[in-house]
Amino acid sequence: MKNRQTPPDVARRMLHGIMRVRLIEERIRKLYAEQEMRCPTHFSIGQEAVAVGVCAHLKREELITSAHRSHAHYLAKGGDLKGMLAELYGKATGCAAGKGGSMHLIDRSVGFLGAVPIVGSTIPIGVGAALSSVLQGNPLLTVIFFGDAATEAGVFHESLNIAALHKLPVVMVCENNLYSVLSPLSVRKPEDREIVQLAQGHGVFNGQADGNDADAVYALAGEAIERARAGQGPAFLEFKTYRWYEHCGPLEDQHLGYRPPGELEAWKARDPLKLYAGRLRQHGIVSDADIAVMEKTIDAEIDEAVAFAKASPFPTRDQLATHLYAP
Amino acid sequence: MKNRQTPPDVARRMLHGIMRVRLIEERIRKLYAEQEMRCPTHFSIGQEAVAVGVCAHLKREELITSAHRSHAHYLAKGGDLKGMLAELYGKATGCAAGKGGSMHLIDRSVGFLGAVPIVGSTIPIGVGAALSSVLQGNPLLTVIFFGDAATEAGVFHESLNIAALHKLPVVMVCENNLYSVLSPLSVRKPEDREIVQLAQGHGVFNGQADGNDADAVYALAGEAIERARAGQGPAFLEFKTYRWYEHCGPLEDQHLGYRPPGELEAWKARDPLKLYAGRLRQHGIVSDADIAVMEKTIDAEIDEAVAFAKASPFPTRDQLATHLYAP
Amino acid sequence: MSATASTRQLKFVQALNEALDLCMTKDPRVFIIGLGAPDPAAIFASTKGLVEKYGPTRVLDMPVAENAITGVALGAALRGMRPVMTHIRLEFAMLTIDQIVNQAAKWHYMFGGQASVPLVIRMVVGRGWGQGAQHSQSLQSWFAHVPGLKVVMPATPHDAKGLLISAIEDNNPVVFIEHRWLYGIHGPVPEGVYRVPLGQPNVLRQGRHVTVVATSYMTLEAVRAADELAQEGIELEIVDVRTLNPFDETLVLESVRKTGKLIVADTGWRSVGFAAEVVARVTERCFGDLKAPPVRLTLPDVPTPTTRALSNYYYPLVHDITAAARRLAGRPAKPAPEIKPEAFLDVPDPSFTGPF
Amino acid sequence: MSATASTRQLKFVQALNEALDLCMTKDPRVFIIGLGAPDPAAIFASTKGLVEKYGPTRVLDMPVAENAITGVALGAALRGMRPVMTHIRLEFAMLTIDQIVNQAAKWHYMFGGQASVPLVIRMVVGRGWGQGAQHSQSLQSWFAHVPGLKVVMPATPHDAKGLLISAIEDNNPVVFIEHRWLYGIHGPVPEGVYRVPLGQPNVLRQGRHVTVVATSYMTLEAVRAADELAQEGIELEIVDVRTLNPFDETLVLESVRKTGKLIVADTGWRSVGFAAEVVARVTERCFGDLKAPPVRLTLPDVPTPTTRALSNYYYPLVHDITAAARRLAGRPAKPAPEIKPEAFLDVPDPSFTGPF
Ligand SMILES: Cc1ncc(C[n+]2csc(CCOP(=O)(O)OP(=O)(O)O)c2C)c(N)n1
Ligand SMILES: Cc1ncc(C[n+]2csc(CCOP(=O)(O)OP(=O)(O)O)c2C)c(N)n1
Ligand SMILES: [Mg+2]
Ligand SMILES: [Mg+2]
Repeated sequence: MKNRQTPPDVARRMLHGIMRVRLIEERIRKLYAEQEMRCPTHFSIGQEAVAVGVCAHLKREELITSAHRSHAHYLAKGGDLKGMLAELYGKATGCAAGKGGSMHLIDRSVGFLGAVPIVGSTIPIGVGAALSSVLQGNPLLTVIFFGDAATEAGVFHESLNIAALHKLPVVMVCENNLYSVLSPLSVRKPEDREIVQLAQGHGVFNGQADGNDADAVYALAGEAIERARAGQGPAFLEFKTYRWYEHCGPLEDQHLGYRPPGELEAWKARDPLKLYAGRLRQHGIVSDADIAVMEKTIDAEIDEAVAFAKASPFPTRDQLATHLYAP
Repeated sequence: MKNRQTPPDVARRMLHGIMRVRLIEERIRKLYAEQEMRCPTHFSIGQEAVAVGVCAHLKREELITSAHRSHAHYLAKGGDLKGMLAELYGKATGCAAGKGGSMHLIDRSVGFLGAVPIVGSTIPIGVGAALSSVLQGNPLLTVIFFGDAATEAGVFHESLNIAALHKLPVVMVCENNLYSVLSPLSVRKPEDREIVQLAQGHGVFNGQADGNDADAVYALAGEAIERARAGQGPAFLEFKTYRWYEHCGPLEDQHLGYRPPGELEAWKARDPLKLYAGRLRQHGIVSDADIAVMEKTIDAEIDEAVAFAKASPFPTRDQLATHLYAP
Repeated sequence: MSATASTRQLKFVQALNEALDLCMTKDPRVFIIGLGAPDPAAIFASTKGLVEKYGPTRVLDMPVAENAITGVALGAALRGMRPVMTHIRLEFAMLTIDQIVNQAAKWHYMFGGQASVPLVIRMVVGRGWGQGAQHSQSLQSWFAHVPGLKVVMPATPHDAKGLLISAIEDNNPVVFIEHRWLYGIHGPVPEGVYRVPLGQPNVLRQGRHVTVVATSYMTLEAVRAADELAQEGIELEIVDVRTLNPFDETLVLESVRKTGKLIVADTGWRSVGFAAEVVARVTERCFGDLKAPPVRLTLPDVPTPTTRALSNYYYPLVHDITAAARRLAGRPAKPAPEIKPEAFLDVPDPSFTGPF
Repeated sequence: MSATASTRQLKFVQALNEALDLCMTKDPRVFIIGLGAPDPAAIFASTKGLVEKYGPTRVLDMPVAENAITGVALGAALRGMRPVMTHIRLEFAMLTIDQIVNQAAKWHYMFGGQASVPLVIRMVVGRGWGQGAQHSQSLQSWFAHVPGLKVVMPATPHDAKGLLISAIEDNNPVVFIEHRWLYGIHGPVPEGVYRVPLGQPNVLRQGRHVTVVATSYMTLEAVRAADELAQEGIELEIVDVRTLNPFDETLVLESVRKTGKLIVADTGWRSVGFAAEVVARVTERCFGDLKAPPVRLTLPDVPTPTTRALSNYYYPLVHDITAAARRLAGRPAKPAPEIKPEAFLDVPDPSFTGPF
C-alpha cells in the first residue's frame, strides 16, 4: 500500500463531514422524541468516519448504494439534507416524497442510487449499476455500503463473484460494527474466520482498517477506488467500527445487556469525531476556532433544514396510488 | 495427508461400484430410446468414481443428499435399484411412488435423504440433517453432493458458514465437470480463482483431487470424513471430472459445439472405469475373470430390475391427490 | 378442542410464548431457529425466557442467511426434529421461497409420502410507525396458493396458543402468520396444552344479517364493527378464517346461506388475494343464496407508503366494514369519519387492546 | 396496435426471438441476461442467433446466482438499461423473490417516482415428459397479486411478439410468462416492430352462449373447445387475458353481460389463483347478469406428479371446457373420453401445432 497521507484540505472536509453527520443525527435523536418522525430509524452515530472517509474520494456522478443504516452514506455523498429530514417527517418534499422514510433514502442527483432495509439486497443492485456503466462504455465507480451481517447473506457472495468475473468497478465497503441487531459475530460466523477472508476466497482485492480513524479509512479506500477506477476489478474493504445507540431508534440500549461490560465505553473513547478533531488540531490543520465555526455553520444548516421539513406539507390523499407504475 | 492406500477389498468393491453405475446407466441410455422412461434424466457416466470413492467410506446409516445428477450417488450409497428403475418408469413401485422421477430419487433405508433438481437447494438440507444429529446428541456424518455450478449459488455459502460455525459433521463434495448445462466455468467465475478457494475463504478444511481416479477420491474423502466424524468440523472437496453425454438425456452432444475440440476424447481416455480396472488388474487385485464375473452379475441384476420396473403397475388415478399432506 | 372456559387473561404474544414453552417442555424434538430468537428482544418477546430455560441449542440464533436456515430447518425436520423458524418480518421469508415453495411444500408429495416435514415458519406482519413497503407485507395469499403448505393466521390470544401448538404438532410445513398489531391484545387463554385444530374456521359472532369472513387483524376490526352495528339492530356473523390453507369453506357457506350477504375482510392486497378465493367459493357453491354482490375489504393494490399521511388511507377501517354492512343490509349510509393526514392511525388504537 | 393482416406464419418461439432481435437492433439499451442465454440451446431457441449478432456483452451468460442476477438487472435498469432476464424454468425465479417483489415491484413507488425499473423477466413454464413438481409450476397468480409488477402471458405467436416488444419498452418490471407447450404453435406474425399493449385482454373468438376467460396455454385449449362446440351450436366467447396484472376486466364484464355464463380457464392452481380473481370481479360487477355459478378450470391443488399415469389426470383437458360449457348452456352432457394411465398426454398433441 502506497503512503497515503490525507491532504489537509481533504482532512478539513472530512472533519466537517463527520461532524455534520454527528450533529444532524444528534438533532434527529432529540427531535425523534417529539414523535413526529414516525418511521424506523437506524442511527450511524459512532460509525461516521467510514462513510466520510470513503466518500471523500468520490465524484458527484460516481454511485453508491446503502442499506437500513444509511444516513451517514447519504450525507457523505452529498445527499440533500432538507430532502432527508422532510422524508423522515413523511412530507411531500421528502427525497422519496414521503413514501420511503429513513429506510429508503435516495438522491439521484448526487449518485445516491437508493437504500433499502432488506439486508444484502442493494449489493447486486450496486453491481448492476457498475455493470451498466461498463456496458454503456463509460465505466463508473460504484461503492456499495453494508454491515457485517450482509456478508452472511448468499447474495453477497453471488454478487461478489459476478463483480470479480466481469472485473467491474465496484468497491464493497463493510462496516463491521460487531452486531447484527443484538446478535454478536460469535453466533454468526466461526470465531477464527475474519470477514475479509471471504473476499480472499473470491480472489478479490481486499483490506481491513480501523473504521474509527478517518485517515485509515481514506487511505485504504483510496487504494481500492483507484484500482477499481483503473479497471483492475472490484475490492472488498472491512472497517471495524461501533454503533453507540439502539439498533433501531435514538436511545441508549445498555439495559439490554447484549454488549459485554466496558465495550461501549471503550469504543466511545475512540469516538471518530473526537479522534479526528484532536488529530487535526494537533497537526495544526484546524484550530479550535475553525471547529467552532464548523459547528455553528452546520447547526444553522440543520436549523434551516428542520424548519423546512416541519413546514413542508404532507402528501395529499390522492398521492396514495401515484407512482404505482412508471409512465 | 496420511498415506491412504485403498485396501484391496475396498478397491474391489469400488471397481464393482463404478462398473455397476456404468452398466446401469448404459442400460438406461439404451432403454430411454423406447420412450417409456418419460422424465428428464441426467446421466453420471464419466463421473462415477467420485460417488463411488466417497460412498465407499460411508456406513449405511450415514446420510447423503444429491441434486439433479444423482443416479451414481443413489446407487453408490446402496439405494435400491429396482425402486430407482421403477421410478424412472413412473411406476407405483418406484422409490418415490412414481411421483418423483429421475430428478427426485430417495431411499431413506440407506440414508439417501433425497435429491432435487433446483441447483444448490439440497445443500442446506444436508446441513440441517447434520445439525439435527448433533442436536439429538448422536452426530451423524452427512455428505452433500453437488456440481460446480452449485458453488455459485448464495445458499452454498450460507450453508457452509452455518456448517463451519457449528462445526457440523458435514462433507461437501463438489463434482467439477467444467460445465453448468452448456456454460463453461469461464463465464461463471474468474479464471484465476479455483472453486476450492471459496471454502478456504470460509476457513473450512478443503482439498482437490482427480475425480476420475477412484483411489485419489477415496484418499481425500477419507481424510475429510474422519475429521468430520471426529467432530473437527465440515470439509469441502472438489473433484475434477467430466460428463460424457448431454447435460440432460442419453445422447452424445458433440454437435452443439460447446466443448473445445479434443476435450471429450481426452477425458474419455481417462475413463474412470477403465483406469481403475486397469490399475487393479495390474496390481493383481482383480483378474480378467473377476471382471467378467462382475459384469455378468451386474447385468443379471439389471435384467431383473428392468423386468421388475416394466412389469410394475402404474399408480392409479386416485393416487393423484394422496401425499399432499402427511397424516 | 378448546379447554374449559378460562378466565385467565393473556396477551396474544404471551399466548404464543406459552405455546412455544409448553411444546418445548413436552417434546424434546421441538427447537426454535431464527435471527434473534434468543436475543434480549426475543422476537417482540414471543420467545422470551426460552433460551434461559432450554439453552442455546434449542433456541438457535443464526446469521443473516434465511434461505439456508430454511433448508437447515427442513433438513432437521426430515430427520424427525420439529423446528420452529422465526421471521421478525414476513419480508425476510421472501428470500426463502425456494425452500418453502419448491422444497418444503412438495417434499412429502414428490417423494411419494416417504418423508414428512414437520416445520413451522412464523412470520410477523408489520404495520404502523412507517414500516413502509418492505416491512409490512401481508402475503398470506401467496402461501395459501401453494398446495402442500398449511397457512395459519390466528386472531385471538386463545387461538394464537391453540393454533401454534397444533402447528408444531402437525407433520407438514405450516406458515404461521402473526399480525404485529395483535400482539398487545388480551383475552382468555386456558392453561396447559390445548389445541385449536388446523383447517377449521370459527364463528366468532353469530348474526342474521351479514356474513363477515375475516382474517387476522381484520377479525378484530370486524368485532368492533359488529359491536357498533349491534346498536343499530344489524347483526354481523363473523367467521374467523384461522386456517387459509387448506381452507374449509363449510362454515362460510352455512353462514351465507343464512344471511345472503358476504363481506370478506383480509389484511392483504385485493387482486388475486385470499378474499377473491372466498368470493369465488361462495359464488360457486351458494349462487342461489347470495342476495347482493359480495364485498371485498382489503388493502388497495399499492405498496405500503411510509408516511402516515398516506398510510392513514391505506388500511381498511372499522367504518369500511360498517358502511359495507349497512349497504348490504339495506340501511342508510352514515357519513364516514373525517381522517386528517396528520392523525396518528399508525399506532394501534389504545382504546382497543382487548379483551378480544 | 397490431399491424395489417399478415400471412407470414411463425412459431411462437420464433416470434419471441424476432421481438428480442428487433428490440436489440433498435435500442442499444436492451440486453439479455440469464443462465444459458447465449448457449447453443438458446433458451429453447428463443435467444437463437442473438449472441452471434450482438456479441457476448449484450447476451450475457451468468453463474447460477439468480437472486444476484435479478438485482444486477435491476441495478442496470435503474441506470437506463433495459435488461431482459431469462429463466428456463419459472421455479428458478423463486430464488429471486426478494429482488422481484420486495425491490423491483416497489422501487418506483417507495422512492416517490424518482427511479423506474424497465426490466423484463421471462419465465418458462414447463409441462410434460415428467417435469414434475419443480419444473412445471405456473405461478402467475403470485406475481399478479403484487402491485407494481406487470404480468404478461401471451397465448399466440402474434401476441408473443407484440407483447414482448411492449414489455421491453415498458418502464416497469414485467414478468413475462411463457408456456413451453406454446413454443411450437404457429400463427400469423407481422414483420417489423409492432406492439400489443400491456393491460388489454383480447376477444379471440366471439360467441353468444358462454364466456371463457383463459390464460396462456388454456386459451389454445379453449379454441379447440370452441371449434368442437360450434358444431353443436354452442358459441363460446373467448377472452384471452394476456395481461394478468394490471388486469382490465372490461371485456370480460361486457362478455358476461351478454352470455351470463362464465368459465375461467387458467394454467395455475385453483385456490387463491387468478381464476378466483376473475370470478370475484365478475360477481362483484355483473352480479345481476350471471345466470349460473361461474366455473373455474385449473390445476387441482396438488403438486405436479412426474409419472404420466398421474399427470394425465392433472391438467384440464378440452373435454373439461366443453363439458362445463354444455352444462352452462343447458345442453346434455357427453361422456368423457376415457383416459388410460399409459396414454401419452405428456407431450403436446401433435395434431394441434396451430395455426392458432
Ligand atoms: C434479509 C434480512 N433479514 C433480517 C433483517 C432484519 N435486520 C434488520 S437490520 C439487521 C442487522 C444487520 O446487521 P448489519 O448488516 O451488521 O448492519 P448494522 O445494523 O450492524 O449496521 C437485521 C438482521 C433484514 N432487514 N433483512
Ligand atoms: C437454481 C437453478 N438454476 C438453474 C437451474 C437449471 N440447471 C439445471 S442443471 C444446471 C447445471 C448445474 O451444473 P452443475 O451444478 O455443475 O452440475 P452438472 O449438471 O454439471 O452435474 C442448471 C443451471 C436449476 N436447476 N436450478
Ligand atoms: Mg453490524
Ligand atoms: Mg457441472
